Amino acid sequence: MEQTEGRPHYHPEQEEMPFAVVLGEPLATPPTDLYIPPDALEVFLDAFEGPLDLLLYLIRRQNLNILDIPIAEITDQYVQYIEMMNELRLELAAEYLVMAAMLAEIKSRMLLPKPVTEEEEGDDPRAELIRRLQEYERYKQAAEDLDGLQHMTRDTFQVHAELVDRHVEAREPDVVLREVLLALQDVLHRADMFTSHRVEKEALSVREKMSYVLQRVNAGEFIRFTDLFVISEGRLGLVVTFLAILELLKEALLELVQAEDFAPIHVKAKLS
Amino acid sequence: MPDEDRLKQIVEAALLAAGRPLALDQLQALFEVREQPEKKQLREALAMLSEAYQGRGIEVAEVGSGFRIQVRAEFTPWVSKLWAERPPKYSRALLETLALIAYRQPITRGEIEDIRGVSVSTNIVKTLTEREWVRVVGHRDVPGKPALYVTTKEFLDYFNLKGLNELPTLAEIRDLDSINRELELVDPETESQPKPASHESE
Amino acid sequence: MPDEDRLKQIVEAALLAAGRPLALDQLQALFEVREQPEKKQLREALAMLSEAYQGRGIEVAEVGSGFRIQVRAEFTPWVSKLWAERPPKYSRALLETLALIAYRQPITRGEIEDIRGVSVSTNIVKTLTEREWVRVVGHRDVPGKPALYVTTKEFLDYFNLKGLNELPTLAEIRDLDSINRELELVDPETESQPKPASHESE
Repeated sequence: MEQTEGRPHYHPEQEEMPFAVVLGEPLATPPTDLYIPPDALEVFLDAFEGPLDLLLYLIRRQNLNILDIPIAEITDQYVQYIEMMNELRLELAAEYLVMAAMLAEIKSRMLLPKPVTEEEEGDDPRAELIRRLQEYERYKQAAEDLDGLQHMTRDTFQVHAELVDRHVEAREPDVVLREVLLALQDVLHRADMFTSHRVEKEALSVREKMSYVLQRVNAGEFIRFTDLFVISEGRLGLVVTFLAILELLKEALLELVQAEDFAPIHVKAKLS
Repeated sequence: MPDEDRLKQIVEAALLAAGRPLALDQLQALFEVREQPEKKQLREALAMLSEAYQGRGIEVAEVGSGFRIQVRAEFTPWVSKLWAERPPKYSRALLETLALIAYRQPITRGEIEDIRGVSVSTNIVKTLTEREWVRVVGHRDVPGKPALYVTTKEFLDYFNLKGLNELPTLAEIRDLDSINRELELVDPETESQPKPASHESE
Repeated sequence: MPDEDRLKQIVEAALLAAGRPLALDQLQALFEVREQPEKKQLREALAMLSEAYQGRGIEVAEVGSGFRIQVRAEFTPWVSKLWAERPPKYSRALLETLALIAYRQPITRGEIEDIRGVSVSTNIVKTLTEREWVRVVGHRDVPGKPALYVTTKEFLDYFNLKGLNELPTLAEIRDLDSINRELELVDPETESQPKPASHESE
């Protein structure tokens, strides 16, 4: 993201961007002789997110491949920056000093004549540093990518329409059938009804039909017995209806009336 | 000046983003001075917007402090649920009563009490009746003329049953395992009951 | 069940009234149980809505915690004039820390510091936590029990992401072997160096 406003955000690849502003004068690049006006140093340091960031800058500024750092040169530059900041008594995070020490060590190892023999041979002291630089750089990039995503309240906004007359209605409890059945199981345990002869496969459709018949035969009115049967329900349906009527008779909820032999049977509710 | 279409889009975006009524001069102020639309043009844009909202969930309204976009009143019943409180739970006693009415209907309150071994509060019966899950189908012709309760079509609808015979038989309720199996067969829907909107867990 | 048109209107009204993203089950919960639409139908309604918003000031977006209606980015220059204050800018330190948590979660503060080569200020962690972009998901079982940070749905919402897999791809990193090959070297061991935290690329 080439976001430039109001941020001490340093972009190595964008040389024309003021690198620092000193006494009102924009400073496009840090002087190559490393001279930085003291006032700018603090700004300069602020622009970096730690020693890895500073090192990356030193490398990128010279268009160098990260995998091929001229360690001596970079170390010298780095150490000079650090010393200068030390002299100016700028508060310097300890990490910068640790890095300086590490660089100095790598440099000294690089300067040593390569041992002719054994294991030491394969060991480039720069490898670990390179790995860390790469690792840091990818997240530095990821942070910029993140900033480049659409931000809420910066690039887009959640919208909202008014709900006039909004009333919070009390919700009715939700019930899962399972809860009802578990409750029933409890009752059954308590009532010890499992042995009841009423426990039959057909029981529920008969019960349902009983309710249906009761609703049909509203109190007081006679209704033809045959009208209670729904032919389209088929043989099983007829049987269930018949059982329901018998059950209702047994429970004294229905009354059957036949005026004479072979006359139509009428049904009356014994409800009140 | 942005063209008509663009003006309409900007006005829409601004009214919806603001979340409060905007007066015409507040709308004007969104534009650079030299491309500022006249109030007449803004009114036209608002009228176009209003027309575009025909048959939609929202509408443009002019209120004291300007214009705003609001939910059409007819959708309030659904939208209000966004702020609904978490529903209370029914008591065990209520669920037992409901189950007994479902399985033993038509049944009187006294019969329920006989089976449960405790009295059934008037409140429970009232709640179940108000919820339209049970109703009185008549009165048993015995002293006291107790009401006979049955379950309703709403009861079946709520629990997603075609008929009472889709309920597990009493024999099957004997052990929990069979309930679970039965429920997977009969009732895959009701397990995922609506969660109240405002209480999403992480 | 409400018909297609009505479903679309209700979804629109709800998303606009909510002023926050709504997940599909939150939308389902707006309906009575027996008229609840299926998620598939809701998705269809959302797609229709999205289409209806072509050439309009707003759009439907799917983000971490659901669907929301938002201003089309092209209208931001006008809409942002509604607010006097400018949107917050985030420091590089904060963004780098956030990026590390997003890409490497769950991660401890120490691990972030190892990669960034600099300490992470308490303020940054506090800001990220207060914005609800990151949260502690547990503690690593090592001395000091450092907190493990992960990103949240709110993080996804803020950055307009449906999920972490929509994050920009992380730059390639060459592993030590290939670095060493480049350097014409064989052995990657560097025992004389300060041991870095073990953060090989995944």
